[in-house]
Amino acid sequence: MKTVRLVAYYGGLCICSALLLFPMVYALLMSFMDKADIFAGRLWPERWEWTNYQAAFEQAPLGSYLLNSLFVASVITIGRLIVSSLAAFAFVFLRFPGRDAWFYICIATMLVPWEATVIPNFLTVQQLGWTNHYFGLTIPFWAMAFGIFLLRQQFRQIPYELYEAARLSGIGNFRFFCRIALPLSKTGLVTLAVYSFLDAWNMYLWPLLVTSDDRVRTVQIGLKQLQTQEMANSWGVVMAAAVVAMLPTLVLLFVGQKQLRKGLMQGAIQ
Amino acid sequence: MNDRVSSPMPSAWPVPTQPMVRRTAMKAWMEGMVYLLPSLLLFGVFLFYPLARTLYLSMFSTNYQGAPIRFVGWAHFAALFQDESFWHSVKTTFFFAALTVPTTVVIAFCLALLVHEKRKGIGIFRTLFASTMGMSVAVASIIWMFMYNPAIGIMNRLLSALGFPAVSWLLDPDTALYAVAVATVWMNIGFTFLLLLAGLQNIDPSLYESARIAGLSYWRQLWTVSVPLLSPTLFFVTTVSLIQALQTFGQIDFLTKGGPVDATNVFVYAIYREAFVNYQFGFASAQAIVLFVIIAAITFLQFRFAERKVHYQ
Amino acid sequence: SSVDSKGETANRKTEVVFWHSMSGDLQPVLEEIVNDFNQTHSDIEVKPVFQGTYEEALTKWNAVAGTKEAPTIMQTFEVGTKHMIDSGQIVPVQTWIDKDQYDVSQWEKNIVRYYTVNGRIYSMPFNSSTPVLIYNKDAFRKAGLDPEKPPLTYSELKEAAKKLTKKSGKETKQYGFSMLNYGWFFEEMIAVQGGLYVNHDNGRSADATEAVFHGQEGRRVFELIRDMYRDGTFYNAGQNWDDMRAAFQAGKIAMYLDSSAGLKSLIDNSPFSVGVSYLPVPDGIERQGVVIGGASLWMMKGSSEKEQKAAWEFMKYVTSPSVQAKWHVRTGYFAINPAAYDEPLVKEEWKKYPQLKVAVDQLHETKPTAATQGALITVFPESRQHVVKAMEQLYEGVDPQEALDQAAKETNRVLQKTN
Amino acid sequence: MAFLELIDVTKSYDGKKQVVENVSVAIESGEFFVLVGPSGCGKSTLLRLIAGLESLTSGYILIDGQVANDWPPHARRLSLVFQNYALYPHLTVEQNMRIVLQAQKVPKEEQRHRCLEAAEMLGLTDVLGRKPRELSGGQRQRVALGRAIVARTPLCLMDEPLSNLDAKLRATMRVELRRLQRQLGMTVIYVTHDQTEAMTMADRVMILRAGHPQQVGAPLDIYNHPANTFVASFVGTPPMNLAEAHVLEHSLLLQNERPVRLMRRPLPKTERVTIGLRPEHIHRVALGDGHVTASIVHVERLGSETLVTFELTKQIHWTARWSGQANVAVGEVASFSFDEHALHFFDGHSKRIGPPTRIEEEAFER
Amino acid sequence: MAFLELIDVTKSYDGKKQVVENVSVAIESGEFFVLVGPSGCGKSTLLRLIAGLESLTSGYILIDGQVANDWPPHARRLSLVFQNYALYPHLTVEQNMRIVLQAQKVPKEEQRHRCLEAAEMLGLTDVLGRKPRELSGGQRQRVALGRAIVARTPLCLMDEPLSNLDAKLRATMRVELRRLQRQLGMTVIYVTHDQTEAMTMADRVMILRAGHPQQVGAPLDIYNHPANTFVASFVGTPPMNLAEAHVLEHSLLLQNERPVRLMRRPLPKTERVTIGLRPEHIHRVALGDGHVTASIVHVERLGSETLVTFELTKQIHWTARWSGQANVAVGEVASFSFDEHALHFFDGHSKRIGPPTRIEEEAFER
Ligand SMILES: Nc1ncnc2c1ncn2[C@@H]1O[C@H](COP(=O)(O)OP(=O)(O)OP(=O)(O)O)[C@@H](O)[C@H]1O
Ligand SMILES: Nc1ncnc2c1ncn2[C@@H]1O[C@H](COP(=O)(O)OP(=O)(O)OP(=O)(O)O)[C@@H](O)[C@H]1O
Ligand SMILES: [Mg+2]
Ligand SMILES: [Mg+2]
Repeated sequence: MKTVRLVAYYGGLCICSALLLFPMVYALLMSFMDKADIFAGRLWPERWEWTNYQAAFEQAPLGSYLLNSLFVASVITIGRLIVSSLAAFAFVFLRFPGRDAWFYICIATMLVPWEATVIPNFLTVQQLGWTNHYFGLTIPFWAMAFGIFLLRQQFRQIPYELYEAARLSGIGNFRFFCRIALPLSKTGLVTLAVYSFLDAWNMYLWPLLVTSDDRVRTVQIGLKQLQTQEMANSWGVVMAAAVVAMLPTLVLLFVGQKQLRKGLMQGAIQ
Repeated sequence: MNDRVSSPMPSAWPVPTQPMVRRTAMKAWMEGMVYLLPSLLLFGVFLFYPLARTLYLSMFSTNYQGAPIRFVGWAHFAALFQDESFWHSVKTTFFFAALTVPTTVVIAFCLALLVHEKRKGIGIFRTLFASTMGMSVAVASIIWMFMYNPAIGIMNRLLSALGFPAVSWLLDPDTALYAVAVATVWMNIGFTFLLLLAGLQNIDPSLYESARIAGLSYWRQLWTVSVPLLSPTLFFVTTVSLIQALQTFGQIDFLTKGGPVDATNVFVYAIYREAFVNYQFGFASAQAIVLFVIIAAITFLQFRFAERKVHYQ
Repeated sequence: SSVDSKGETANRKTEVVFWHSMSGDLQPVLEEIVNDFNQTHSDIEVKPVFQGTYEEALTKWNAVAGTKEAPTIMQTFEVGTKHMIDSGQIVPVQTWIDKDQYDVSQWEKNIVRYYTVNGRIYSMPFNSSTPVLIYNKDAFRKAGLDPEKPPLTYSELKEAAKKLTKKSGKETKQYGFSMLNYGWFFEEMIAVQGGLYVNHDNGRSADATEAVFHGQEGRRVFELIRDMYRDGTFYNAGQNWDDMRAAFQAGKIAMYLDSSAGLKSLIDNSPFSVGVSYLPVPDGIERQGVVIGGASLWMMKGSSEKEQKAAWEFMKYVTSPSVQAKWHVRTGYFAINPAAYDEPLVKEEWKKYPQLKVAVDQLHETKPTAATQGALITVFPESRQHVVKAMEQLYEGVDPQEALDQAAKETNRVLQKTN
Repeated sequence: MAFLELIDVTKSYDGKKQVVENVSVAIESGEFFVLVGPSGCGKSTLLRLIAGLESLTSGYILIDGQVANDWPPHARRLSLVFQNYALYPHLTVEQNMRIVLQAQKVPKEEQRHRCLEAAEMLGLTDVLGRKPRELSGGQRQRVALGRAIVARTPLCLMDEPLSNLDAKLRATMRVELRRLQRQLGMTVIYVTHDQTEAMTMADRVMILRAGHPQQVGAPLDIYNHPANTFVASFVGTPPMNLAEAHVLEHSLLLQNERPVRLMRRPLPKTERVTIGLRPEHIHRVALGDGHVTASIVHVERLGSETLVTFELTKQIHWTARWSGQANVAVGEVASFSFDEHALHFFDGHSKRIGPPTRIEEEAFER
Repeated sequence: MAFLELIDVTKSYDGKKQVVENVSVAIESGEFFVLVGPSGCGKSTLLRLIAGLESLTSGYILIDGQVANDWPPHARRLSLVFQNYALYPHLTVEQNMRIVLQAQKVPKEEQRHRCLEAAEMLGLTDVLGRKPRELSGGQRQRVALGRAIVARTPLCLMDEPLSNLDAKLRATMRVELRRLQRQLGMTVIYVTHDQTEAMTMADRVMILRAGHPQQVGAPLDIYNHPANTFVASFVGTPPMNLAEAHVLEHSLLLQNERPVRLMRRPLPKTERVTIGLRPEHIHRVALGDGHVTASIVHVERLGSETLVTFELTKQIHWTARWSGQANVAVGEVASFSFDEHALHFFDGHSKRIGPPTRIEEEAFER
């Protein structure tokens, strides 16, 4: 009875995982198929081919795109951590007039549909001369309402007495921020980092708009570059690129998932 | 009390005066602002300014470069409210949200319940269940597009293997929105799952133990312990998912382009098409403003009414 | 800024930034041509930059046109022609043709005609294609049809489709015919009958003010689709090119309309022999030919004289027979310079793929009328959306004329809004 | 037949360290049994084993004479009052109590009735409609108790139920808890690390140390006859004074340094012992008289009594406890006499020497 | 000149309810001053006002004779030991102490020196490299103290520093804290709600109730001469027995019900008073003798002493406290005699009647 239930339980888990993972595995399998296999609608490649990957890397500079994505996503992540943690710190530890009002203003920015702001933002970035530059790819994303919200919750976990103790001993706000608040909020910071990284990694429209130089472009553009409209697509190649584009994020997720969950547990919600 | 209270109060002592209080308040304000400055500056430049500009543009007709050329006041809005396709897209958007949000939350919640308890090897399943959040909209859409392919996609292959007639998933106005919804639910499950799992793990285990001793059945525990105590998380998750659902764009662009017969022409996609394909920036701006107001109103209402039912510890 | 490389090579080489939307298999070919050009022109450096789809590229161009961010050469799809002209940010290619006294007669007339407005050539045709009927020869054979005699009229098409449609139980294993829900095919199907899309000679003699595609020519097309769909011989392939091709290659459809550009890889990747034929016409209507589709290259006003000259050099290079031969063979797009078809490379290719020649023939046989010159309106993309919607409505059982009228009405509305 | 019987109960979480080891005890129906010991000694673990929240590593748990090792928690018909009360924060006081009854499918009318009764008993009638966060600590504690009462389970386990309350409230609740237990005839197993609670509430006490039971018995028995030095110093505040001593003919030599002359020959034959003396058995006598003369190093005046610490040797500070407000000052030298009959002796393994501790099972006053 | 002086200090968080009202007191250098009172009475608030963590609503705080109302916390040169210690959990013990000095820009060498010194003093030398979570409660407590010590601030505020420790450790730390304070000559303001701490540690105690000071004085003075019934029942465990009484010629009538015959004429002239008597002033006498005869309703045997509760009237239960293990049982009827000289009288406003409480400022033993 007990073993039956256990088998059923793990069986259920496996089925759920299989259903959820299927699209990814499907993409992975397709990336190893040749055209004939794909058009025959096969599930399993008849012959495993690396040629799609080869083709993908030949047609688009996926290598440097990957590096750019890595760099851009990292810089956005770091920027977000800094900007959000500063704001969250003020919202939690500093008392000043209008604090809560500012907080709600920040939170309200979550409601702005991003597509509505693309063109004015593009013009702004252009005026700043940040097109084709990492500045334009990263800086506009540094402030993030969700990040502020998350870190605010995280900072609220820190006993306020720690802050008071610091004030009594003459430890300044900034020192407290660097030496105490940040180290104590590692989970929150990691959570935000993982979330931001995934978010930044997946940007497409914005990098396409603000860059016209392969040297700063990101991998999602590469993905688009491998698709055509009027001509027949090489699906295997596209899938290979898709796999290349999703692999780093999946790896990051697998590594950071536990931290992420912990962080979300401590903050984010209550 | 009868201790030495008696020392006379020298009149020369500084009495805390209003200006002084104000000065300390001012200093505190300045310091707070220094910390907020980066955020506010960036929000100002990249969110509020464009929003204001959108509002401004919504009252103009524009040329193809998006520059305002003629002030039309509220004319765009008036036209909008008479535009059938606008109402259609509003309806579609809400229907889409109604399709995806509850489904995502329910499925993610079930998954979270499945792996909530610590057991051997459970960590792997937790990771697997969360993995869809690592997928970009672009990648996910490409994969689903292929799966939905009526001729060679796996969906129809499966159907025909099971002896069902083929379905033209994304091509039939009756099924397209559902098909996109399925893909969307899949994409969103990961993050929602993770949030809910975190919320579940935050519940004091002694409450479950107490329930076990009292002999509450699994379902009763679910309804009397898990759900109410998870309600803050559930509330947060639904709010965020709803906002996200109302702003759906990427998967529509990839999978259906708003078709067939506008069956998937959700709001943001309609705006996008208006602005970037048809170059009707003024009109598109008006729509964007309406969207912003709708989202803000819904969020407000949700906080106002739904949050009351939420139990915070 | 560090990655902005305009200045760096300015003193030695003239840099020509070239925005394009050639993705997938097209990109390597384009880059090869550009490379060859750069090798042979030591004083010019053409830099090809992918800018996403035509729409995305145009969106961005709209925002930067007239600034130093703008490219020198910009590739835009055919329906963007009027938009580009009206923008005032471009230099007609004619200017350089005149300056250089270049002989344009060597260019394919039927292609150049599309981009000629008020007697001036505005942009240089680059990747041009037309629709053709593609069919599965094996299926023809199996259905008892002659694979060398594809249907040329609507009734022949219907007939053949009926024979080609194979059902097993309720499910249809193979459909007779299909056509993408895409405005371009509809436009072509009208043009081949000599019908106009908009008034004022398709907007060529004056700015179009009204849509006329809902006349009898349009109705015939819609009725054809409606009838065949009703018969169960028509397959709804949606808006996605690849879905349709996949269906054809998987044997799901026996005949369909496709761009001539995709031919070669289609032939290569189909597990059966592929036939290519002209667009069918309604019975008793004289075939007028096809409108050119694809995209052309535009020269920017904001660029310096030197850059423009360099861009012109590049354009000339691209149109040379040998380059065009390569372009045609590698991509399936037409050669703008018909001399290319005499190159041995093409000759050889045609021997291998006789189907390629069919598209070229269809183009050559096209009669130069306003109908085949193609419509010229700014709101083309939006109008196409309405046509697509009308096509989709057909499958919902909406009356063809009603659907067309609706699309025309919507098109008129946007036409008026912009005038 | 005992109501609850533990036989060689052993628990290890990690398969290595045994958190509870070979605990055997029989608990009678209606008994108030207290488990006491320092933090981390395994008290909570033992309770959770009885409740069925953890599984045994080895041994048996018998309920009503039946082996209950594999029974699920609710089949054991017991209730558990958690240290943090484990109240459902989203339910009112009444709902918190009712939920137990709902699970047992008690009819609605009966539910209401039992809740009102329990609320009456606990003085919660006015707050039945409130949520836990609107209650004071004492009230929450009583709600937790209320849940146990309405369930009418014969056995109630309590894990440090008073430790979150302040000293005053704790004193009141001690009495109240005990009164209720008697009134309802419940069997209670009560965990605490506060020995005052153990002393005043228990019918019997078990003292645990690192998973091992040290002594089981009535509180006063344990106080008077501690089985070893651990128990001796754990029970009683201030703790029993201890010192290593050589037993000589008519005297003791503390730490090879300080001789203490005795009136009668001390009990043990062993030469090296640890002696123990409770603070209340040390009195002040005229200077020069008594057993020892020493200088006073610390005085605590509590009003009702005075704790005087004096230095026997550099290492050995003993404390005496005198009623009232003694007139002594730090630094003063005074003479102290010991109640010789109250001396405790422990051997080299800290085991009590002398007549074996009788475990008289006193009749429980009910 | 007092080291720290509060003059009419008043605080209201919401502008309506005054959490601290008109508190005036002068604290001398080197004094160990204890603030005691029930939960929520404003003790912490007062401490935070002194520390500068909250701003005054009205009144003055003088440090060294200077008005410090607007001084930022760190300018007041004091340290605060929090109830939960407020140790930085990610820093080692040493870093926890050093961070204070780093903020004050003390040279590295000196930092190290002071830390070692403080660690030595507190017995923390071995754990300097550990993180707070690897420490026991008592060690954490000492680290918190260490932070105050290395800062060398003349004034140290402590907010219930011992309340998270268990009873045993609390007793030890009481002594240790006081010893250190003397050794370093610190001025300490110490908040607690535990009256044992107040009694044993304080040079002077202030008893607060709902923001109002009730009495200030040496602990024993307060024990012996409580200014009102609140203080009387707050100080001492078990608390002073109280009862409303009519004062008659040679007797008292408790609650119009129970006459108590007295040997000598009671002090007050008022007719209606509240009388008070501490448990240790009630003794058992032969049945029929003594002041009252009553039945025993509850007995708590703590080993060293026995608390006996008897019923004077239905409402009035008094408790007596006897040394040793008295042989009494619940339900027994016994006679009790009162120490008449120890009777306290309070008027209708609960104010003490009798000789005004002398506030002798005892010389501090240092
Ligand atoms: N779930 C667990 N997994 C592993 N070890 C545990 C677990 N629960 C408790 N322990 C360990 O078992 C030992 C006994 O723990 P237990 O909680 O029973 O002590 P306790 O006597 O209740 O202490 P306290 O008075 O502090 O509550 C401790 O060393 C503890 O670390
Ligand atoms: N920040 C605050 N805002 C509003 N009211 C407060 C605040 N802090 C404390 N209070 C209120 O002031 C009163 C006194 O609180 P305080 O913390 O000083 O009490 P306390 O004597 O320290 O109690 P305890 O012994 O429980 O620590 C309480 O009624 C409390 O609710
Ligand atoms: Mg425990
Ligand atoms: Mg407090």
